Amino acid sequence: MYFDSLQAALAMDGHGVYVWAVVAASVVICVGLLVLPARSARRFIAELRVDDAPEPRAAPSVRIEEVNNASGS
Amino acid sequence: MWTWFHKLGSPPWMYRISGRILAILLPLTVLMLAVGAVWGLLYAPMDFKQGNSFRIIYFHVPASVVALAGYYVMAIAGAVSLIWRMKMAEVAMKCAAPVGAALTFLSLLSGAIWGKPTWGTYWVWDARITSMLILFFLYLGVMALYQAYENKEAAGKACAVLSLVGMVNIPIIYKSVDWWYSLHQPATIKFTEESAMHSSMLQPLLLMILAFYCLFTCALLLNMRSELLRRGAGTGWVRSLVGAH
Amino acid sequence: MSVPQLSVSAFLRASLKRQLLLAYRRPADTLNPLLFFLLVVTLFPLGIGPEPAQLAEFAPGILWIVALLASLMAAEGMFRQDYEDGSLEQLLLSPQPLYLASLTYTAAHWLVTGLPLTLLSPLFATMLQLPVAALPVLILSMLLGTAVLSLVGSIGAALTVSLKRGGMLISLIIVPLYIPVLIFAAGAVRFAAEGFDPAPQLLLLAGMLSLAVALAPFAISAGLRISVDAG
Amino acid sequence: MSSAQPAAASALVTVRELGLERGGRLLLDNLDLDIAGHELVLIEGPNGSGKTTLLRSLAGLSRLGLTGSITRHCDELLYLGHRAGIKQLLTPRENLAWACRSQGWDAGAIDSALERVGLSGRADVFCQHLSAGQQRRVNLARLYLSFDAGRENALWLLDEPFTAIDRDGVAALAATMAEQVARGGAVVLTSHQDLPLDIPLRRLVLGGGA
Repeated sequence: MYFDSLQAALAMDGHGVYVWAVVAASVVICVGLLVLPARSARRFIAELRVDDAPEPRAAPSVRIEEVNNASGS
Repeated sequence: MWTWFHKLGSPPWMYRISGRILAILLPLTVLMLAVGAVWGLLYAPMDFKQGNSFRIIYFHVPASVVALAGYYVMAIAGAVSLIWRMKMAEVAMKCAAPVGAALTFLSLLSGAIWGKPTWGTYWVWDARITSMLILFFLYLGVMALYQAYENKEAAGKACAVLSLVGMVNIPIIYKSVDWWYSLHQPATIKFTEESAMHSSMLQPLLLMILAFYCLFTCALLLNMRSELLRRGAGTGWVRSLVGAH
Repeated sequence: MSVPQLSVSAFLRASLKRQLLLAYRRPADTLNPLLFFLLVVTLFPLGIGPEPAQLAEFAPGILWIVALLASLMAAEGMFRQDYEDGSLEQLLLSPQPLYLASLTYTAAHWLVTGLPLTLLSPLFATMLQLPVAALPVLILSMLLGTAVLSLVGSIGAALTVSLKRGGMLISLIIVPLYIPVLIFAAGAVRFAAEGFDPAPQLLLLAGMLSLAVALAPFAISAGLRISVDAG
Repeated sequence: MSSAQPAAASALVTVRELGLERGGRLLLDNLDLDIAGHELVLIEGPNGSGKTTLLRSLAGLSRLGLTGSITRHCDELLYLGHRAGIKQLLTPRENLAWACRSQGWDAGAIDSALERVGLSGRADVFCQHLSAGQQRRVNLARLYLSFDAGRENALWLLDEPFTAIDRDGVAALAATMAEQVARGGAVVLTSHQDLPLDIPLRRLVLGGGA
């Protein structure tokens, strides 16, 4: 290892606070990027199982009629 | 040959395939990130000019590189969704935006923190960091436009157009910022000058860049899976999936 | 049964004339950007201090930042009127090429906002103590730069016209695209003010203009079709 | 719905397996339709059943939530929607002059078109001073300009054309439509009132999805 002790690795002769701050931020963002979508998917599936019956979508109907005389009167 | 292309468009197929890819890629990504970080932080030699603060490069550069690549991925997905009207490409574009924005934010944050020990101030109008800030605005613009439309299909099309316009502009923005930066501080060294790096410093950096690319891919696929579930709520394949869990 | 002789050029001239006629009949839209420019320019000496030397140093940047904001403010409502009264729909249904028709909107917008800003910029420049030597370059950079601002602004306007709160959003999605214009235009004026040769920046501005003229209408047309459809 | 047969010879509009979804509701599913020249089609149905959406899809204005295909082979397309599509700060003459330039109609016919919608006296008044009904009639004047241009394969898409028109206006419009259909044009319209037309008509009744 480049540093001879744990303390030296933490201190990094003065620059440690900045380096470890960046490391912490990176860990937070990387974990967030991987965990958040997975968690929202799991929560969505859980919600889905609760209201299982999908509300029936009204089936659209189209009728085409040939009418030879339009005016009803 | 075209069946996979059309299959690519069907949510259940995509959901299954992405599941299999993630099963392999996710652990690999975590491993690479861990190894690269430890290697760069603890084993790589110190930079004699900047001291240990240079180790921030192992997070700043990969985040910047992948954030920029992420915008191109988003724009190309947008183009595919506009030209071939592929739903899956639109989902990919929508899901790529937040991941890219997060990495751009990490790049900005690490750049700012790096500025303190190196330049004595948290915000330095360095060419790279300024371009990253503009890239961040481009990402936020696409995400804000997506939220603004009620009809999500229209939102997808509008964002595809905007990200394509952004893609055309990115090289112009980067070049103009470089010219602007060189105008004011011609003498100083560039932040991320990798040229003079010794191989023992460079290898962990390349590993970290690869790791961040895989991270982007995993996050994108995870985001897409969640989006596919949400969009396919009423359909059969989601029902069967829910039953199976 | 006459076959349609669609003369595109006549249609484009008629469209441009129509836009200018509308602008003429609604003068506020022409004056607002100019008043905004004057108003904001007067803020800077109050904020920075009246010393000529200091003002002169910031003048190129100030002039161009305010021009950018004025153009952005004017761009927001470019299609809104036509969108609301349904004439944008009729334009989309017309057999005429939308690529060129959308350019008439942008050209009219530039003639109504960009050109007046360019012509009045020497007045604002003297208020900010800009060296007289830099005035011709200022006018040239405004001529080229405001045209690019109008084209890029039209893209933002087309994409946000159907949205209720489009105002704030258009600045977020468009200002980043304005940055290269700001850098080279303000750079050209500063070079001229300091006695250097501004030609490279002006040529780059001209390059940006030709790129924008060629590509922007594709994005504007696509944006209009999406907005009318989503409305 | 008949299976997707090839497009009829003189079809102005060919609709294949059309599906329309708006606001989360499925308005139409798998509709096949050929509209040829000499045809009058009336789209009926309760409010919100997708009449306007279908008409806008036929015009090509609406593509969101559309599955299947709509292809047009007409020389001229006229769409009169809910919004008048005229500029308030222009006079009826200026508005129609622009429409003529856009569609390639003869501008000389503007006066007769305005006269037929009963606006001959108001040709040079700013549209903002006209009533809503009068503004709709300026829009309707476009139909008469298209009729005078007399192009073959003209497709008229009219959304509630009879609203806010007086009795003899309705009669004149109905007569013009009948003649346009007789000449080989296709007219598709939505309407709540029953049509004062005694020519063969195809009625497209949109049901569900309400």
